[in-house]
Amino acid sequence: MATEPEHVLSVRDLRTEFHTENGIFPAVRDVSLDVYRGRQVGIVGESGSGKSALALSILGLVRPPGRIMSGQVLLNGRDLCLLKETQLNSVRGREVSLIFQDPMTALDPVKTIGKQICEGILHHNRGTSRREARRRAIHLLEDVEVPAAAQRMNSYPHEFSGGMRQRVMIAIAIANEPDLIIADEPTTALDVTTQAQVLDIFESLVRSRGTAVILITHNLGIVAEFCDEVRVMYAGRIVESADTRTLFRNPVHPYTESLLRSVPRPDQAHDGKLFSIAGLPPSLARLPAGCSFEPRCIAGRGKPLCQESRPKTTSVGEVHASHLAECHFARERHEAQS
Amino acid sequence: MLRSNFDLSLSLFVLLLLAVLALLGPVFWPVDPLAISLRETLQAPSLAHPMGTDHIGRDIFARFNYGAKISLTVGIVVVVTGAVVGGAIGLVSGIVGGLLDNALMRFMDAILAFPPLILAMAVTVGLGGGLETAALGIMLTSVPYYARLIRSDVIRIRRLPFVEAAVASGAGITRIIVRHIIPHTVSTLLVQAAALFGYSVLALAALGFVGLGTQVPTPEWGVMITEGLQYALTGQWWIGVFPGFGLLAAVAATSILADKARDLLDPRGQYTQL
Amino acid sequence: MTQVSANKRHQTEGKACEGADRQVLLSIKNLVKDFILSRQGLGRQKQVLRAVDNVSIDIMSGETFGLVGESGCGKSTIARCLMLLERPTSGQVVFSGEDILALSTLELRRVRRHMQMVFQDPHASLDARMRVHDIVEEPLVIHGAGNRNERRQRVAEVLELVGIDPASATRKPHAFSGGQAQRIALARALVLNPDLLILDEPVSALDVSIQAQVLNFLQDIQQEFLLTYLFIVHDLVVAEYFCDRVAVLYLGAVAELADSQELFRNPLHPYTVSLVSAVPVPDPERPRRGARLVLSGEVTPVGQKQQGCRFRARCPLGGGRSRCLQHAPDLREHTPGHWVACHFPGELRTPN
Amino acid sequence: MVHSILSRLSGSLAAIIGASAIAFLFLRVLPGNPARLIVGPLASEETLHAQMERMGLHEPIYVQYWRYMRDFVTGDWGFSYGAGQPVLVQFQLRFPASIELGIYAFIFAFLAAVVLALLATYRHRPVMDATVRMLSIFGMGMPPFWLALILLVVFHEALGMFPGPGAQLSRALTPPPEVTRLLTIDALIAGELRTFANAFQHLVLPAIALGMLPFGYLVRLLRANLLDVRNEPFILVVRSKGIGYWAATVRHALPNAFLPTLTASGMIFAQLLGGSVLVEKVFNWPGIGSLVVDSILRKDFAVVQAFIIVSAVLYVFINGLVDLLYGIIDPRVRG
Repeated sequence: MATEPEHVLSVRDLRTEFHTENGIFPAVRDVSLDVYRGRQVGIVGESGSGKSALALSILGLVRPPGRIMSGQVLLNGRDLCLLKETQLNSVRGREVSLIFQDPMTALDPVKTIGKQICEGILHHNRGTSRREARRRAIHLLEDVEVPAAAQRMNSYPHEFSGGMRQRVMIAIAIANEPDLIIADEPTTALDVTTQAQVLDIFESLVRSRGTAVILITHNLGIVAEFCDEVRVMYAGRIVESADTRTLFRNPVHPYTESLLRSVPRPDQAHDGKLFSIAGLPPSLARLPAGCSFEPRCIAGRGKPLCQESRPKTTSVGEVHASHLAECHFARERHEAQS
Repeated sequence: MLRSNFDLSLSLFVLLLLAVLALLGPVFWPVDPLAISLRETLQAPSLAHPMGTDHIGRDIFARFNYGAKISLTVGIVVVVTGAVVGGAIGLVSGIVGGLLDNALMRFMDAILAFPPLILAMAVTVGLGGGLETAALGIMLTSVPYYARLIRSDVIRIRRLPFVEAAVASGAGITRIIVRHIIPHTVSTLLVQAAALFGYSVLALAALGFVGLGTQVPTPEWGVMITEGLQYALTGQWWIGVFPGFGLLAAVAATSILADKARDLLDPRGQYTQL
Repeated sequence: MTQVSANKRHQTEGKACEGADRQVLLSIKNLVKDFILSRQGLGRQKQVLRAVDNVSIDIMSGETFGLVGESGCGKSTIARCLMLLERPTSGQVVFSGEDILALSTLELRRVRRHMQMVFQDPHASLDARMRVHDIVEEPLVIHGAGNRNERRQRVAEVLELVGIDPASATRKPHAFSGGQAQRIALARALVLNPDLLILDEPVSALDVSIQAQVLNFLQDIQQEFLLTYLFIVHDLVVAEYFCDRVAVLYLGAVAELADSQELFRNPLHPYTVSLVSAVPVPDPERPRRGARLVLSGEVTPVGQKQQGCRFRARCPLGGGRSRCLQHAPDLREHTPGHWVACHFPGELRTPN
Repeated sequence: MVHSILSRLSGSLAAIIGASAIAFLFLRVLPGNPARLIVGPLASEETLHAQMERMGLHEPIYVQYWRYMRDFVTGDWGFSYGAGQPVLVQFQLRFPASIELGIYAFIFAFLAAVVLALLATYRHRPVMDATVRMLSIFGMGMPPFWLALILLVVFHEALGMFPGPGAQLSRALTPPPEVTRLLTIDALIAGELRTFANAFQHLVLPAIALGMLPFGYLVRLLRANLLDVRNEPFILVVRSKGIGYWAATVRHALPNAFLPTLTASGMIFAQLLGGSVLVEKVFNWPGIGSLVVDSILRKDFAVVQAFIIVSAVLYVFINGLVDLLYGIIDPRVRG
């Protein structure tokens, strides 16, 4: 299972299930995903599509009753699923780190900002003095443009605004210059202008360091502006993957197309209706036998093929496997577009 | 799921068993708990005396059943009156607010400034001892717990969006209280009541133990343990041990019940997603 | 009972509005809301936070009026003041010609029939212990409308209208998804045939596809029942798509107010300009974000009244000019129908 | 800061005054006449009245309360006719034994609760978790005096592992010189390890009996808090930095889980105080608790009254201390 050297992350057939009293919920269903060095990959999908479970699975932080059932998570060529907890602890934070959704609850309320940044630095750099760690932490705070960084080191999270807290989160994530950062809805809780500030800072930091990013979001606008590539998730599967331009211009999977059309756009005509997807996402415990999107699909609803068999991943890209979609009609739909 | 139901049914069974012993004990075990029999002193448990006899030959099983009746009755009475009085104070305090709220809560604070058992002792000493006074003392110490909890619950619920939604659609204060606030405090009240049932039963036994609750020869569990104390070290353990098991079973069962009630009464609990 | 009340338009005073024969349904006049923050500890001075500062807005019957702004700008407080969930510090709220702040409780109940509110979090705004049927019926009971049978019929009708199977109305709200729950909340708001719906972020908690369903539905019923909407939203794209007119709030005051197309295509206030430019657009073909105008700092409510323009500390124009320092700009009509509170309107342009 | 301390102090003072007034009232509405208790049932009406006069019982109740509190503050806690000693002297004699027992009981409750709560929440182990929850329910449901009896029957009577009731120290040993008046500490100070071990042995059973209720309460609270905190995103973030489970738990989860527990420490103190009355009696421990029980039985209410007031003062004091501590530990409250 050698991976090409340019892969930072290569997820193979990863399956994560939650075994609860109410049944088994396969939150991530045999997902494969490649992230190349220095690239920004967006994962979009609605709530419950398995985005966050995928992120935690990659870090090996799924908690019971959740469990990784099968598959590989190759980070820099090493399968994280095979590592012991202690080995994982030297990978987490140094090779891959996490930026969490809600800046209100993502920082320990009773520890100072400085301590929380230094913790990761000291953990991964044995022999670093506290003074040195502190100096580096101040630098990091300056990097994320926290004003008066040195004084703010002794502040507690509740003394920061949402935007400032999210900057601290970024500082923690980049502290050990990881190869990959997983950002789970990093700006969802922020106002538009704050979101713009934070995204700008984040983007310039990761671009200048060549850090690969998995950006999980439901906001298609952020994906369009921030990411090189996009993966669309539905009911635990990646149903379409392509580079950002292709995906937005030629969405092949009916779900992607519906999603794109259901977002109001400022430059669109005002009259008329928004496109809307009928029905609700299926419960993971009771997935349909065929394509999980079939009951809501604009192309395949009611078709026996879609009702009975699960679609395979189909390549529709001109160049090797750059544009994949999991739909029985992927080829036809792609040809109809071009 | 299975295990939680097991907990539930076990504790229900235990409480039911105690209730049966308390109510029907005299029917199927018609032995006078006060009858002295000097020929049968300090006998170990046997078929004739399932829990043995004490130093003057009284049947412990009959006394145990009588003790169950006292403990359960006092527990229920104390909990119901305490919940009604405390709940009412909390409700009024939380809804009216202002000066009345302040006065009521300061009064509750003054009662709370005592360790509960000590206050129950003080009241019982002051009012002259006996079962009724002991129950009154215990009830009094439980009132502030209900009142404060219900008050804060009422204040919290008042600010919830669904209450505001009802206000916005024109609902008057009476409707808000009756239809929206009270139903949501019931679970809090029940859970607190179950917890305080345990406290009441234990406190009554404790008062009996120090000689303030029921007076000898009434077979109250706490008094029975006191009597068993001096014989425990000479080998006649059964006198004091059985009533203790009764207390433990009653209190543990209600506290499991309270936990389960809390889970079941939370409507969100059933639909918790991943 | 089953049809929209015939005397729906019964305003006594009405202002003509730019060629349309529409009348003012709701008039907010100089609305002020102060919150008192008592600080503990040394000195213990009372701090007053002015959440809504002298806001005046006329909402025309039949239109969708949007209130946009970032968190803490006072948009929700305005809604809560209108529904009297908060008592305004001063000002007037005139609904159908009556100042509702001056009404008695009984008269207020009569007026409330005609204005209803929908909240952000659908599940939180529905009583989890009540059955859906009882939730939707409650406003009818409160206002003594119809007998039991008529009420049941009406509830079924409204539930059907919002797309909830009336047969499932015996269930409790948590058996429904977020989108469905918001429809139930809408059914409760619609059951009395109101004239005005105050929608406080009704789609923010919903996923994109569900959001589209709810927005479409809101559009349908607006036409069918001649509803007026006050739509509170932080998502500018939704505001632009959905609203006829929009007011941008900044720290409790209106910064700019205009037709929605005019406001977003030709923003005059520097705050609006930067707000609009900060919105990520789902189109990678659009020129990259070099042109974005990123504001520095964050919205920080100020306790005491500061002199000059409230936006000047974050203003991309600098805000250092003497006029900005000394006088708070009034809301003035710059071009017909386009109001702006800036000393130098239009000086800052949308990039690209 | 100064302001808030002052306001807290005044609040505490008000609570103490309120509590002592309630205690005084209850003990004075008592049907029996305290003067009659002193002069005895056979004394004449005249003697009785003279005694009442001497005790100030003809005065209005608030004057009596004022006088009692004034005497109390100046160190005159009344006279125990049962023991033939001033109440204050008795308290001074018996207080250290109670405090020592209370400290050990608390240490037992706290350590056991922390360890078991950590075990119960480590990984996903339903059996361990259920066991701990059962222990907690039993801890809270057991009458302390009954547990004391069971412990004596099993560990003293049957197994002979620990000494029986009636003493703090074997008679063969001489007590160490008094410094802190806490036996184990004084033994350590004097360097007498054998005395320490013996005194400690005497403490084990009563400390467990007394600590069981607070233990049950604490472990339940800690377990629930740990589960709550563990679900907080910040723990995930800490783990994502590479910090291991135990380091994350000890450094981040525990301090946060302790915060709500701190508020309950007033309750725990109350349990220790109430429990000591019951447990000391069983072990015949020479502390305040057993004195109070004996005084109740002798209707020697001067002692009971003093005990109640001292309890209330201590309780209020502890609660105030906890408030202060909370402000120091939780930066959000500091404001």
